[in-house]
Amino acid sequence: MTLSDHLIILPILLPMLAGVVLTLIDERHRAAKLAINIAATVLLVAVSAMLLGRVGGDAEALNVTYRLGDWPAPFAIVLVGDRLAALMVMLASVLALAAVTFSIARWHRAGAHFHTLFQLLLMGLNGAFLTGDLFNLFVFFEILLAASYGLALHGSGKARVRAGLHYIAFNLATSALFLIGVSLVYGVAGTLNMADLAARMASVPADSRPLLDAGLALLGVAFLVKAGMWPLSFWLPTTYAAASAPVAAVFAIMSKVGVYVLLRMSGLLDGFAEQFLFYGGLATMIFGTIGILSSQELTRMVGFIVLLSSGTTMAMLGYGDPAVTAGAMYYLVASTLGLSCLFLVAELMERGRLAEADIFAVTLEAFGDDEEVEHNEEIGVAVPATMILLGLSFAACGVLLAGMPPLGGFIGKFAMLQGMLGAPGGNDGAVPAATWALMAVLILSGLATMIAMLRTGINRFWAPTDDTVPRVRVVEIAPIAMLLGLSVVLVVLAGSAMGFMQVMSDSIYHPDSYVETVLGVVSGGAP
Amino acid sequence: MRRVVPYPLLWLALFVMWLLLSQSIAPGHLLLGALVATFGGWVAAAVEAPRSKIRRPVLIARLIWLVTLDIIRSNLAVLRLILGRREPRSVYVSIPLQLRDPNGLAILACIITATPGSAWINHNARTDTVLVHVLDTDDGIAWVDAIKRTYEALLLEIFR
Amino acid sequence: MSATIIGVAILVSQVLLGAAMCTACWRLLRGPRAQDRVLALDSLYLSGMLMLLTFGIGSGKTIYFEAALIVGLLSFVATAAIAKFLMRGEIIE
Amino acid sequence: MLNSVSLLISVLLPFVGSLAVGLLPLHARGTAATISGAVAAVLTLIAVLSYGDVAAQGVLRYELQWLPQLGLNLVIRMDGLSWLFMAMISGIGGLVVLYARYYMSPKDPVPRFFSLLLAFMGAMLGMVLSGNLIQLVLFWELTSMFSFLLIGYWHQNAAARDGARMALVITGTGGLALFAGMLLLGHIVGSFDLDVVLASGDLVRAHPLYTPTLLLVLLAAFTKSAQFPFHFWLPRAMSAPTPVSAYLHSATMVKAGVFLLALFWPVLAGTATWFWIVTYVGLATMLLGAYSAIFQQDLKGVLAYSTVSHLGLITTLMGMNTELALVAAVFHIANHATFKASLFMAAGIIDHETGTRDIRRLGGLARYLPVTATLAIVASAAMAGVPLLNGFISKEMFFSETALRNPIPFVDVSLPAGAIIAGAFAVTYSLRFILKVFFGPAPTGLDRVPHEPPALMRRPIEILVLACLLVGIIPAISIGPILATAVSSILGPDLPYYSLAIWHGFNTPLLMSLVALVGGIVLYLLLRPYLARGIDGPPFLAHLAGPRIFERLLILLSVKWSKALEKLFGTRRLQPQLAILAMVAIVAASIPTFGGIGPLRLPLSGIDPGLTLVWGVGMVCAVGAATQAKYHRLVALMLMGGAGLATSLTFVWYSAPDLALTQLLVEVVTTILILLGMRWLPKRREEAGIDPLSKFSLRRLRDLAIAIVAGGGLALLSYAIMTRDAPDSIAKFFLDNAYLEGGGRNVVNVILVDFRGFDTLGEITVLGIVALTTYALLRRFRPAADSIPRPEQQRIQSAVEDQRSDLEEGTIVSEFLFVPAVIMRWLFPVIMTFSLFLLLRGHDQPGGGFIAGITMAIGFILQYLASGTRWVEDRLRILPVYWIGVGLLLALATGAGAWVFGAPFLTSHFQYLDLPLLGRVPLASALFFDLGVFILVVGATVLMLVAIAHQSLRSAKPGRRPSTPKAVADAPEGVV
Amino acid sequence: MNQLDALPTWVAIIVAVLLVAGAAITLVGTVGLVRFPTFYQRIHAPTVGTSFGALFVLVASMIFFTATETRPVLHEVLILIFVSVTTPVTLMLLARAALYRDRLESQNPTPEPPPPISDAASGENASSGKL
Amino acid sequence: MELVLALSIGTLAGSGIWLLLRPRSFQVIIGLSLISYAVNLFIFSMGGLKSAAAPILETGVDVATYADPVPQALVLTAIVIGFAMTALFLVVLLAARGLTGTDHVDGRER
Ligand code: NA
Ligand code: NA
Repeated sequence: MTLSDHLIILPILLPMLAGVVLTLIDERHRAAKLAINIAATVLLVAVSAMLLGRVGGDAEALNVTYRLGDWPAPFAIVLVGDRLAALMVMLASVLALAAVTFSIARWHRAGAHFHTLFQLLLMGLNGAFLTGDLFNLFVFFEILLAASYGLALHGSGKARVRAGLHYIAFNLATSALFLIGVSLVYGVAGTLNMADLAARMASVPADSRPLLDAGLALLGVAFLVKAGMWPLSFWLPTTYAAASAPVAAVFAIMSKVGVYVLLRMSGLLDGFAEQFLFYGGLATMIFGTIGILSSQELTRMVGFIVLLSSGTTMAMLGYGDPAVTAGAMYYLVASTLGLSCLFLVAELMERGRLAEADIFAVTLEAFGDDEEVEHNEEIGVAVPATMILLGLSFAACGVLLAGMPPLGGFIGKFAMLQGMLGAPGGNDGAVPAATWALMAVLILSGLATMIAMLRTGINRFWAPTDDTVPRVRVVEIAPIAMLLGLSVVLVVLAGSAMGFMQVMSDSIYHPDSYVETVLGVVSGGAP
Repeated sequence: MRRVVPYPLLWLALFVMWLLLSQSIAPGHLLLGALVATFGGWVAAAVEAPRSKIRRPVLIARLIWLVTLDIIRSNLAVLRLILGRREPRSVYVSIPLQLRDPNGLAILACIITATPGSAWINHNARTDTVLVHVLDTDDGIAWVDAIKRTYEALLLEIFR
Repeated sequence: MSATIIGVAILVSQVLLGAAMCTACWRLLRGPRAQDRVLALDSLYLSGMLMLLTFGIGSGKTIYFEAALIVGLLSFVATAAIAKFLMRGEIIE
Repeated sequence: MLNSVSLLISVLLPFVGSLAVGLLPLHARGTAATISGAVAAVLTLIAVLSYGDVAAQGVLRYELQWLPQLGLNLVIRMDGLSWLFMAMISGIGGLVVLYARYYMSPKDPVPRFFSLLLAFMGAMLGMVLSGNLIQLVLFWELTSMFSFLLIGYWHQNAAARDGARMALVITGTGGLALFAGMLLLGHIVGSFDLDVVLASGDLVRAHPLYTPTLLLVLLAAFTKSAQFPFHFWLPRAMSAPTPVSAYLHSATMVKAGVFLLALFWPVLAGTATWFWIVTYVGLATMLLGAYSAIFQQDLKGVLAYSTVSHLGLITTLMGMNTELALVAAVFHIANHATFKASLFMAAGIIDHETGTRDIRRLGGLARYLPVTATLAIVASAAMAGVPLLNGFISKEMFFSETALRNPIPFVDVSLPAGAIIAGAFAVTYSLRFILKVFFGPAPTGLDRVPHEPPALMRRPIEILVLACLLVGIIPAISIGPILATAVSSILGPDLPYYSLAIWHGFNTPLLMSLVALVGGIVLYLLLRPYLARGIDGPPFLAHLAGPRIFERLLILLSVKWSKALEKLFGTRRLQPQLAILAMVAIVAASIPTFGGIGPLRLPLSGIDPGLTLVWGVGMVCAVGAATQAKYHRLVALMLMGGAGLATSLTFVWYSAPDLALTQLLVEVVTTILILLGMRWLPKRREEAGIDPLSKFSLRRLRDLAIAIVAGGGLALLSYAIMTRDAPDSIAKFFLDNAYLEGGGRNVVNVILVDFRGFDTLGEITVLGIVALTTYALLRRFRPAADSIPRPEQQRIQSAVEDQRSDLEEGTIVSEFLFVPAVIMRWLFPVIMTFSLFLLLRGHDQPGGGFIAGITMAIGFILQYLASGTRWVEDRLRILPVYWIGVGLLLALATGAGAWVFGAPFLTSHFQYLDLPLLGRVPLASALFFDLGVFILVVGATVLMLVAIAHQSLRSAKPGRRPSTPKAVADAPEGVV
Repeated sequence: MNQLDALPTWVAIIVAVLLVAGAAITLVGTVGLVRFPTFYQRIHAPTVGTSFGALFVLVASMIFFTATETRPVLHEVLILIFVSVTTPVTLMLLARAALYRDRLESQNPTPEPPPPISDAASGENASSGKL
Repeated sequence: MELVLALSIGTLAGSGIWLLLRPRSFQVIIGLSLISYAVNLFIFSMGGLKSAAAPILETGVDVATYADPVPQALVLTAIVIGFAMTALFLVVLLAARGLTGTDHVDGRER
């Protein structure tokens, strides 16, 4: 086997190795640790790009499998790389690169073992995306959760610890559900391999089917918790709001892990939880919108946008329709980039702000139309370049996340809406009321996001305050620029990006080739 | 030799323990057992397990015999007490000791406590006395005398 | 014949040990003081260990031995720690 | 080809210019203005040069592939209508740039202003030149955004911020409506290409989705063009710099709405719905705007409301469903742009020269600014519809359209009446504007004496007023062909007959004009006393102030209601969240099992009395722990131990020795962990005075129900699985291959280190992560105030030691631990030996790295227990973090070692080694893996326990201030 | 249990008797835990189990496996040793802690005042008072 | 025996869930531990109950007689992860208790 045969496992092993090596380096050698973290992340981006290149070929969707321990599937653990997995791995690595670059300025010094936990979080994320085994998925979930617990608490402090307690308690309870679900699946179907499960579904005896479905339902609940579905997601905004900026920037993809698994399962097991996804996703969107509007704290608002983004994707996946899913996945990628970026921008904005300013700002707004006694100075204020950069970044994130043109949120929403409407000029009786409702919510949630972002942006950038201009370093702006640049690339190359998503969605809902690749070849790690 | 095997008796005990655990006297296990026992000695040295000079190892056998007899006796007594109607006549006794060796004291404590009917409560190093709770006796003084005569004397002989 | 004898003996001893565990559990619940409960927990572990041994005999395999050994060697760590906690309010000073 | 390039340049150039200007230094005023002017000039030139082609070919197109799968390509498309708009945008744009060059203060960082202006120009051009519906939406929203930025240009002023936000919220909302509308339109037609859509009018109007589509498009148009009831944002937008007001809020952006109506007129107009909504919204706007304009005290306020009114006029015309009305509408768009832009600029000059825009403070300016005054008076006359000016002609056309007889009586009356009244109002406010500002007494209390502005600043006004005159006097020559081209792109080549003459004879429209003129003058005279009182805002409608209602509504919706809703549908407390999780899980598992879970057979194996008794104990312990955990933590902990013991025994009973070992060991370590933690928890004593009834509160009942249902459900599920035939599972493979292929007899261990070694690798990673997290978090640990002092017991014992002369500090504890410590030290090597034994036999017998590791860790902890942290760490140099690293590295390296043999990760190798003396010794690579597990587990467990134990040391340190937030652990990583 | 039938009956009987005796003794020990009125009396109960109870069961196990596996199986000795060494540790610590707690809270149900808090053995009041 | 085991699982889970829904962090940690016992037994029960059939291979024994090793391996992983998470939760609750001064799970007394 050549190294390229091992390509698919590298996104897991590389961060693990980095994490381990980082453990062995004493905390005092901060620079060395930072260098290793960055180098490993850059390498990971390269590896992910190679993987994406390998499975993203123009022709049929390619699947790559890797049989750990050289044992035949479905008995031992198999890693499966298809477009979906490779895309998610790529997205995770990109966010990681942005976050780690951002942390250079200050955050990596805020607590012990940041770098180790960071790399191991990536290991968990990539493992969750790549594994083809349900129990192994549990293990990787736990890795990413464990690392996320550590990272959520990075920097310590009252708010973080209090949020962390809820986050951990809730997710521990969820892990129990996951375990119950997995074991029920094993107890009824006798397998842990996802592809094998898909293949065995038909042969499960009818009187055992309810038990299997109960197991899958419990698994579904666990995934919905990860994905942040209402009413299982109240912990999410609080946790994300409390997390340090680079951590939150990576966390932007955590809820998408849940979405990823839901999509994977609904592709493999026909109709897995689709009704729930639709209505739950809709409820999540509404709740996310409400939260976005009601948030006073910027980071908390971003937390609710995470919910909105994830709810939107879930509701779309509820259609189980390749066209809608393609749009939803485009939207997922774009909005995740935007969320990650916004977490970074938010931290820079909050720097040097006076405490209580948020509360004051909202009070001001509530009586905004009453204060007219103000000397109107008709000379533009020379805003420092830092604030302009921040302001532009903030605006770009807002535009992206509100789904306003011309950034990716708009394209994504357009694709989803068009997918929902079905074939142009088609039969209109086919568009059900629920779809109209979803379309309305989709558009109105964008409006609410715009209003809330507008409120925040005006308060932070335009209203005269005593706040000092934050000291921002280039390494903090660079990742923001990178993420925004990628979103722009995603818009410019919307055609090819959407083409990728469409092929991907088609193959998700026609999992035969996935199942065959996993179960078909008897031995060897090569495809 | 002392640095490699700081506690010979411990080495032996660990070696035997290894063989008992592995239920084998194959050469491989003998070798492994020796290695592990040696390692165990170092570990004990690291935590400063108290060293004692054992003068008369033969007396250990006698001690074991005495303990066994005592345990049988007191077991029967306590069983009877539990199953009977009689309320136990419990006393605290304070035993003045000449024994100072930590290992000797530890052994005495184990013997007294492991024997049903008596429990070691506290050792006072300044007055060299031990507080013991006796479950059922009509003569605490005699009980103390018995302990001092048999076990303490024997242990003093062993660890002088 | 031997099988029957052993089987009955194991059954009887397991019931007796089970009863012993129930008795210890009664004290564990009843207390009244923490020290009484620790004592009960210690007895509970001991009865459980003996139960393991009877089970090992019943199965005719020695693979359950280590579990008993672990109870014998290590379960005291927990009870000793609780005892120290009662005395000192913390277990590692 | 040339057209393609020029089309592309038309859209790209402003953006490029914007970027270039934006990067200029803040004081580069001249350069910025020059570049901007050049851009506008080039664009105007392109417009002029393209006119021939547009007039000849009708439509010029340039298409760029973008998102072809979804029918979204970039199509730059120019027809007569968009040509007209492009000419206005670039032409007036150039004039505004020139004007702004002088208007903006020298201290202003003006390149940013020009940059935004150019970007807006680009967005506007992109919008009018869109050949794709979605692209149209895209640029439409961009115009809103740049408008927002321009209104808020002086964002240090609260009015600017509020005005900007209001404008963006309203026009942005409209943009979303447009998005939805365009989606529907595209869906109906089957294409987003504008040319295709424009050709499908009949299809669209017959479609069931026509009405929603229409409503959405109208919402967009009305918000953008400030139609009632969305009109109020426009006056508020006047806090923008005056060049912006002239450009965006009179000439161009606000025309986007009516542009949209004109653009889709062939597709959407012609129905009754269209007529009723568009006409009457326009009429209402026209009346409301004109009425309000009369009573404004701010110069720009008058102009803004007048703009609203004129936009209403245009809308009304669009709504009438007649081709002539459409012609009039398009004509009035151009006319209004000319005179209103010039008026705004004049108002800006007045503001600039006098320092105020308050009509109450102004007067007699004709003496100081004669030229400007003349220009403004001419433009105002055009606004009022005075003959020989462009406003007159289009207003005549409007009057003639409203005067057409209509079979519906209401329409027949309301349209002409509305038109006349609005016309009269226009006369009134124009008259007031002229008389109050330029005539009458000189202004008082000004900071400076006003004088004429620089000639170049006045030049744009002059040009525009000249245009008003040209169009007003020789319409057929000046505007005729352009109007024809524009209108024919909407109506097709067969245009209705219309005449662009000044004199049509004495007809109804002229009569109406006269009535309006006289009425206006009379009204002005009547209102003079009222107006003299200087009250700002119109009578009767003041309390219906749009902005106020809007703000209140927005706050209500976006702050108050959303807060209430978040409280209602969300929670920040943990217990409800967990309860919801449990309930959702119950529901999720119930739905598929609602119809039954198949047969529940009678027990397969009979009741085993021993284990049954054990579980009697276990269940009692579990319930006991549940009831005791609040007030009797130690009891709960012990009861939990009882339940754990029952669990371990079950594992033994049903053939899982490894599980039993693990469970027992984990139990011990968990107990120690929790004991370590309990030192830091607050004292809790059962409150005596508690009301026993509160114990049965509704919430407790609910929780009890959840617990019972969930527990019962889990029991049922497990019972159902246990009592049915096992499926054909993957287990057989493992049993078949563990020894032959995996080299181990203990199948569970072979699964752990080989078949599913990847799980184990992950599992130990979790353990390592948790240990490191624990350590990291505890380095910042800050105990609560009430747990900083040493525990009560220690304090009392210390006090006794103090009191009694025969006791020294620490005597009690050293006596307490004396004998136990001796035994515990001897047990250390014993436990080590046992641990190594468990490690080495794991592959064939119960045991393995994890079990051995925990055993070893317990050995370490025992020493801490016996002798205290300091004592142990002085003697044993334990570096748990390194153990974690080394353990993981070893496991990883073992897994990757397979690569050397060309096999996938974690492929195991197994062979016998023939060693002298020892004979055949089995050697499996899995052993090294297990060794890695062992090392890690020791390190992780010790690290977690010791990190907590270290907190006592830290907080016991004298003189340490516990409230210092940056209290970092003193323990270097190596020691812990 | 087929291989058990190869076991000589007399061995089986010995094993059976030892097992039942060990279990019964352990049960009696725990009964003591319930029956004795004070903590200091109850502390003696578990040692019945650790000494006789464990001994009988372990010997039964040794005999049984030695007989069935036809080789000396002695490792049960380890359990016996460990139990007799570790149980006293817990009991000692516990008794001392109980003494402290009882003295502190004066909840000792016995009429005699308990010995002083630090050192029960020093002084006259602790010499050998009957309870 | 299946009935007894099922009841035990139910009781453990029920007690654990009850505690999980209580307000004190100590109650929650005990609850999580009990739930973890219940879940481990549940997973274990998925392989069915076979007494004295530990999957430790002996020559000449039919593999069908052994207990299912897969749930056992899963439980082992679950025990370890559960232990790790209990430790983590404990430390976090200690940190929260230290920073907020209360042991209420919400960090404030109501
Ligand atoms: Na005793
Ligand atoms: Na003293």
